Amino acid sequence: MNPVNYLYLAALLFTIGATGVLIRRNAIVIFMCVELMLNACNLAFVTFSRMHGNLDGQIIAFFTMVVAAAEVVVGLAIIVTIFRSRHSASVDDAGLLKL
Amino acid sequence: MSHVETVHSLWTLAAAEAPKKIPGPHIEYVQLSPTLIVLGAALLGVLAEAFLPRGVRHRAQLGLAALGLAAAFAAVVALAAGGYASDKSHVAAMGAVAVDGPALFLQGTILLVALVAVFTFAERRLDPAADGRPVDSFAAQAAAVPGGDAEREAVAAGMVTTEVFPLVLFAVGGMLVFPAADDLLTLFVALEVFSLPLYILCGLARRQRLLSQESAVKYFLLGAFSSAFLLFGIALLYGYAGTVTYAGIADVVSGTTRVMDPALAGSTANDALLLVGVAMVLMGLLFKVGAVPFHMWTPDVYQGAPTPVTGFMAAATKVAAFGALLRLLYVVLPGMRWDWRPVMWGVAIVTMLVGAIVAVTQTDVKRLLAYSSIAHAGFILAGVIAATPDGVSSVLFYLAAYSFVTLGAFAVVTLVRDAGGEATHLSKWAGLGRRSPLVAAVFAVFLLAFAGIPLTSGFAGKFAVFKAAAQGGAAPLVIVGVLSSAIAAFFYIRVIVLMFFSEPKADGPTVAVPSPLTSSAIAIGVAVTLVLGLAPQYFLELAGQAGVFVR
Amino acid sequence: MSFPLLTATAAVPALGAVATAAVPAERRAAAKWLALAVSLVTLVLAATQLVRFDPDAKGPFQLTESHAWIAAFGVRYDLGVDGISVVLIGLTALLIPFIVLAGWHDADPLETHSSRWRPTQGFFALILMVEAMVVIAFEATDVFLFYIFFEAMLIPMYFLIGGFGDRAGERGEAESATQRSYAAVKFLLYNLVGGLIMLAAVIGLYAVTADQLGSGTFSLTEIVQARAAGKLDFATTTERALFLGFFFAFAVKAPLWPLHTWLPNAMGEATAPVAVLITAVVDKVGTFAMLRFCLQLFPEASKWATPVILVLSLISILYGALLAVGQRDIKRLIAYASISHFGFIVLGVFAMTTQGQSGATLYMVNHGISTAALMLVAGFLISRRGSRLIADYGGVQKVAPVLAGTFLIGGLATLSLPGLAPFVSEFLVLVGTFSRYPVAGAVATVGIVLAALYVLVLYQRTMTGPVAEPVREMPDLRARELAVVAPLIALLLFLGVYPKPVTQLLDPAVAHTMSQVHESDPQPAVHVNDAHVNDVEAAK
Amino acid sequence: MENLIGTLVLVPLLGAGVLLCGGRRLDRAGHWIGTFAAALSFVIGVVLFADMLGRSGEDRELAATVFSWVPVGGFRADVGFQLDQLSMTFVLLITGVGSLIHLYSVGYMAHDERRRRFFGYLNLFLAAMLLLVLADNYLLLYVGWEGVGLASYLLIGFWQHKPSAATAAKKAFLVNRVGDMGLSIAIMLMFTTFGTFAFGPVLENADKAGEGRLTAIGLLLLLAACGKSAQVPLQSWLGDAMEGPTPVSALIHAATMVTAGVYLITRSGAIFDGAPDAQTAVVTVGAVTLLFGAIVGCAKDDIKKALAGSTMSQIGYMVLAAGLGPIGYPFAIMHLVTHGFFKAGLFLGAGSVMHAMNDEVDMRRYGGLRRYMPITFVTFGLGYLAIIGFPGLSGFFSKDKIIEAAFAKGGTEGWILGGAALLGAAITAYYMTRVMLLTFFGEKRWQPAPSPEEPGAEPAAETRGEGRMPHPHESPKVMTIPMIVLAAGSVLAGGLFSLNDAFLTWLEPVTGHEEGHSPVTAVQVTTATLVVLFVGVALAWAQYGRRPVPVTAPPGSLPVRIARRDLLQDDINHIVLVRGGEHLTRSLVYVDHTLVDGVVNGTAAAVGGLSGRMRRLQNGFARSYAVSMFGGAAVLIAATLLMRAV
Repeated sequence: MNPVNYLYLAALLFTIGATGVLIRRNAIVIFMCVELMLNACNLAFVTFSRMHGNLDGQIIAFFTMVVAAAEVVVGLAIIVTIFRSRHSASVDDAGLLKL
Repeated sequence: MSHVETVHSLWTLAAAEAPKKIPGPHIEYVQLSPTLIVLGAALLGVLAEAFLPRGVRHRAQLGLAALGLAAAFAAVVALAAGGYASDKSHVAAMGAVAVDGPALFLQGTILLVALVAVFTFAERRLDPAADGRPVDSFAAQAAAVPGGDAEREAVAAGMVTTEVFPLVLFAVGGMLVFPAADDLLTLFVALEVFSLPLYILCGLARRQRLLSQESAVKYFLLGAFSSAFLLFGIALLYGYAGTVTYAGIADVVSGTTRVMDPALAGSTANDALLLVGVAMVLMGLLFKVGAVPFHMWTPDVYQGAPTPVTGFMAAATKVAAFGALLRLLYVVLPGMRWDWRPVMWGVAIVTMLVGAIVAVTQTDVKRLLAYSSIAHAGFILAGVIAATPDGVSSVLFYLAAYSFVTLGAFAVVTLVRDAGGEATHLSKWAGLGRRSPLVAAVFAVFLLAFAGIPLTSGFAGKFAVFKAAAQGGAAPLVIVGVLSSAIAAFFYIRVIVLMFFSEPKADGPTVAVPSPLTSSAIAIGVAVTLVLGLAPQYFLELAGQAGVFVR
Repeated sequence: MSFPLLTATAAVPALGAVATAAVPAERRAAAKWLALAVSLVTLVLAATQLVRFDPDAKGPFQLTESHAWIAAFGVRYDLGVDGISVVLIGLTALLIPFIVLAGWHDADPLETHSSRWRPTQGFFALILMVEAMVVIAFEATDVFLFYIFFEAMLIPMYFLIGGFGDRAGERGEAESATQRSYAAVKFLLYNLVGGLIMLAAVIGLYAVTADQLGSGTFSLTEIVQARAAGKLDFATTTERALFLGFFFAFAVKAPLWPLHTWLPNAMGEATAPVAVLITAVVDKVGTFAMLRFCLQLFPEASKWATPVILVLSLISILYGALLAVGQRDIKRLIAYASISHFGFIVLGVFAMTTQGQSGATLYMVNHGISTAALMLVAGFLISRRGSRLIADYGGVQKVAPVLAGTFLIGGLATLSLPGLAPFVSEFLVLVGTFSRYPVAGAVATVGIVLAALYVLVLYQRTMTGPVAEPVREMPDLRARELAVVAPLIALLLFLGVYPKPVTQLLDPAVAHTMSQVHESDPQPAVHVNDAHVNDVEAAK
Repeated sequence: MENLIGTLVLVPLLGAGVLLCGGRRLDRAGHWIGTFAAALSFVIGVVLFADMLGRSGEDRELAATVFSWVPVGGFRADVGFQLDQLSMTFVLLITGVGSLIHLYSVGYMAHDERRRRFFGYLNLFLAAMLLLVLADNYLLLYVGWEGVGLASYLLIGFWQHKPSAATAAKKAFLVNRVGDMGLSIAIMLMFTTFGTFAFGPVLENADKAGEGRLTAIGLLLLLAACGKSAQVPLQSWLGDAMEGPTPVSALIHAATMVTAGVYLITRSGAIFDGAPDAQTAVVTVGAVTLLFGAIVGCAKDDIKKALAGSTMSQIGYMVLAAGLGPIGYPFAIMHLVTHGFFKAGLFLGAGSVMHAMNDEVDMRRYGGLRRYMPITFVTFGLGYLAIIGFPGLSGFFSKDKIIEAAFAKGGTEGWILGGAALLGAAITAYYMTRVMLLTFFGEKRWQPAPSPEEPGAEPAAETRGEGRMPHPHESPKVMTIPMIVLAAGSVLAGGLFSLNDAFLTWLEPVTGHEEGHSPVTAVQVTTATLVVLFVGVALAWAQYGRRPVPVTAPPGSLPVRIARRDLLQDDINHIVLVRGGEHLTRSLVYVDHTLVDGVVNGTAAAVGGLSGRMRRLQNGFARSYAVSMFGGAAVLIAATLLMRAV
């Protein structure tokens, strides 16, 4: 089966993720959408490495996972703090800073 | 069918004989020493957090951070003196990190900026002491709910978030690698390494914690969003070139080597992968430098974050991000200059104009400075676009000059306080010049430097980049540049008018008397501003020598 | 290495400014005396320049100093004076002491000010700072060096305008403060925009020189020589664009119609000494720079633009005069009069004749002195009554004859009455213009009628007629004030009767400029075989 | 001798300097210092005159270049003097009459606390006027030209507390400036034509210049002359100038300054000779003005204004003569001198009358004064006879010659001019007789003195009680002596000058002379003149001598009213210039504020508004920021692809 299709899938996932970021209110969900985008990238990397026949892409995918994990740590921490002080995880409620 | 065969052959190869021993990576520790020192110091800082008694932590952390940064700077100087800036410059750590003029220059700048910034982090005299203990501008316990019992207890217990020092060190570590990164993976990792600590730092303000946390959330979400784009761009470039090393991609772009795999011949032929990838990577970097239309986080985050952090971010992040941008455009993509230059033209123009215009109606000092930083990003981009060695050196000089002005300006902002902490609303600055002429005068100097008035570093830098742009054939950019400088001048002047020509308000803010830490930070800012304004020759030469990238 | 006279002339006031600013708050008087002393020392140095300057020496510039400064930008610290600049430096150094003396009490702090606010020290320090920058601008033979100080001098001027005003009479402190800062901001933005556009042109100049000479340079002499040698040659459009960039900045500074509206506000709101500083000293840099830089760097473009510029300056002359007639505010009236006079100066510069350019330069000097005299007396008048409105005065000559007399003489100088200095220069400008552009010369002559109109109307409304109630108790000029005005008037008379000392300094420089522009005076229609005309031809 | 010429100007100049800068301490002696300076310069003048007579006709001209004034390139203006017969005539007239009037003023201004300054101004005037007539180039002449303008401004407005005086002074200066504009342009034109504007080279080479340029220069000079000499159309200031103290009117606005225009034209004869059209313009102006002034003179009840009108008209005669070229120059100058005598005398007489009548100026309130102030009556009467050209008195000789010359112009032009001149003579006789009758004859029509709050009162009046009936008395000696001398002059001068054409031969080297071919003989002209003279006198007698004169002027017919309003000159000026000017300036002020300034403020406002609108985008919602980023990325990608596509 033509690996190019995996690329299309990756692009699709990425777009879904981006759209999610744009339309969802809940910070957690938005964050998950970002994760989805990162994983789309991973898929793309793996696919390309398969096409190129070198392993760089796969290595990068691992790096990406680690980074994503680190991001989760920081991100959740921040989101939780603001949830505790505001009792809501909706990013639209955080609108003090504007203009 | 071709790809099937390759796949097959790959597997069969794997099956045929046992895999050879993979040679251990060869790392030039000396040449990476600046980064390593800083990260080492950061780790020590973490340990110190764990083991030292609370009482001594602050002093210890400060010492550790300052020491680490100073040592790293010494290492940079040593490397530069050792010729790594010029003839001996090369790519270290198996093609991951470049050690060359621009890298060392920027690393030196970042380290100095960080050093000065750390002083402002450690300032403990501005806020009124909470039951007897001096406090800095960071939350006693970030996790505690603002105004909740936990917070009160934390304050009573005299907790202080000394973790900020290790965090800064980590961030600096990332920033040191960012402009030196010589493959896209390193670029991405470095980006995250310096972004994540910053996200946290933004949320640590002692006063107005809601704003602070909000800024952290916004910064984090948008940052993650942009880094996702960056990563996808990297993926596409990898797909296009089959490698992520700058040199490798550059060769493919310029067509000196061809991708072996015929399966990708099609995608190589139409450069969609390349172009989309480049665009996305550029977007990731432009987000960090705060270029329009990826700038919208800047004002909110600058305003919400603790002012010392804002100063540090505004100065250091820009330096690092522009460094990376330069390397990417000059090392990876010189071959496709005719594709990215027009695009960057557009970005530069809108950045200059939007930054200047929106700043006109700002009412908060920190937001004002945020927008001015956007406008300045535009000016620097003009230099980047020149695509000449002059362009590189002018950008380097501008970054050095600009970062110290910014640092100084935000340091001054920390001094003007009233009951609610820092009094950042402009209306409260009215008549400051009457009440405390010195502080007002110093701030005026910084504003004039921002405005690019001659005899300040701002003018030298602006002249350098515009000159490079003009010689690089971007005369229209220069025109737009001077026009937006004119608009920008208007709001800098407004602040000066406010400070000197309007009567002070009865309930106006007081100007806190800082400890030597902040004072020295401000003093350094002023000194650098004036020296680079009056006698920039030496530093221009330095930047000029540092203007050559290694490949 | 001889004594760096030019640097010293600028350095003394600069250091003096720092010292003055450093005087502690309560030692106010000391600051004043210090500033006065410094300005006098500067005057001595400027006089030394005039003495050591040799009118008939070879080469465009004298007393030159040259040091490397910012090699990366091709910028050098090059100083040098020709006849024109040495005279203007003399004017500057001459006026500053009077300005200081006239502003003696203008910056005494009000009770409302906190003790840390030290307006007096600031006021005099800023004046000296402006002097230093103006002097450097006159001396600079490096375009970039000139530009830097041309721009930088805006900042101290800005604080002088916005920070110090007349004692607010009926208008109330708050109102006048708003007006002041509006004027200051307007002044700064106008000139800053001009300066930034010039910056673009300066950069362009560098790009061109770097492109054609290998290494970019800003040295006036180098560029001129390179052009003469044909090594450097601008494309027509480039030269015109650069010329416009430069000229715009100078036209704002000069100020030329329609870029003039900042001047009335600035001069109206600032105290009289500062107003004099603006119009008599700082603005001269603009007209001087047209002569020094526009014409010498871009001769062809200058010729190309001449028609338009002539028209603009004619408009300035008539427009400024007519608006002066229509003013109700003494200082604004004088400001518009200055606009009219600057029209004459620009006209003379671009008439491209010896008489025109010598006249224009001489005009800069004379206008400086005459406006100083008129404006300072007006300032004394205003400080007595606390109002700038003409309608608030009347019959002053009855109660303060000396004040009225000096005011009248200043006014007569402003309408360029023969026997007073401005007449000579104005007539030279007119003749110079007329001999090349008769129509323009004739139209400009209408200006002298209008000048008479606004001056005499002003004098009649303020000084003559029945004594107005508010001025009934008005004291006459005090010793300090007389000490300011008397020398200026004496100078006006002297230069009106015997301008030769100045003109003979100017002549060679003007001749040099003319040769730069490749222009020569038009010859008379009839060849007069007359003895002294012949020996004049021989002299040429 | 040459050096003396300089001192001639210097003496009164120093006098002025001393008096004006001297301060109060000089108040007590000031007037004598001033008079002394004037007298001294007169003496110097006489010495020079004697010296000049000592030399033969051709080498009588003296020249002295003092120093080089404005040397710039080809432009060479010197401070140099030239004393020839023409200048000499003026020097004597100016210093002589000047000294007398100084003397007179000692008495006239006795009660004014600012007398010192008055004499300072008078000296300043003398210096400027002498500079004007002694200059050897047009630019220096211009200096004197404006100098006398300044002096006249200061003296007309001497009583500055009177708004009317201040206004009149301003008006005089402004109208003169219009003329000066002509002079300065003329000088520029000379410079471009000859490369110099010294009398010598310009006049010698005038013929080379071509008629076009000469005509232009001539007309410009005429404009200048019109301004200074109050000729139509720039005559309007002279009437108002009577606001000044009477000695000023006598010296400046009758005897000397106002004749400067005639001097200018005569001096520039060579130029006019080459430009017939310009000459036609000159004679026309002269003819029109002589009638204009005369008519105005008939209608005025204010004695000084009536005399001002006559001055205007007499100068009209001179200009007319000067316009005739060499035929007329000598007679123009001759009439100028004689007029200097009798008109000065008349004004001083008028001053003496006002002095006696509480500064009343309305002739309708005089009457029967001959018994109360005999000296004034006699001197005034002699002046009267002189001006109407009574046979044997000076006016007769000079005016008669001019009329002859006018006819001698030849052709219809000659007839017209001659006719105008004759008519003028008739009207002159009429209004002067009127003045005589109203002032010295008939019954007393005295009124109480003007009340103090009327600003028109001269300070002299303050010293005498207001509201009392005037008690006329003869003026003190310092005032009468000058009057007597001038009267003598006005009787004898003409005769002396005409003795075997002494004056003609005296001036000939400068002005040249040619006999006109008159269509009518001198005898005919003389008889005609005498006829019209008696007609004029008779008319006046019929109107004012026979029946009593109403104290308040009757409304009068339309032409009379128009004449009273100076033939509407001021109204025309007001409507055309003043109104128009006011509207122009007002609209310009508006334009400056709204348009020129508005553009700038507008752009500022526009930027502000734009900023405000763009600020709204920063709405605080993280997701909208993300949208902008996403959109930005899309644009970026699209742009990059597009760049490659094109």
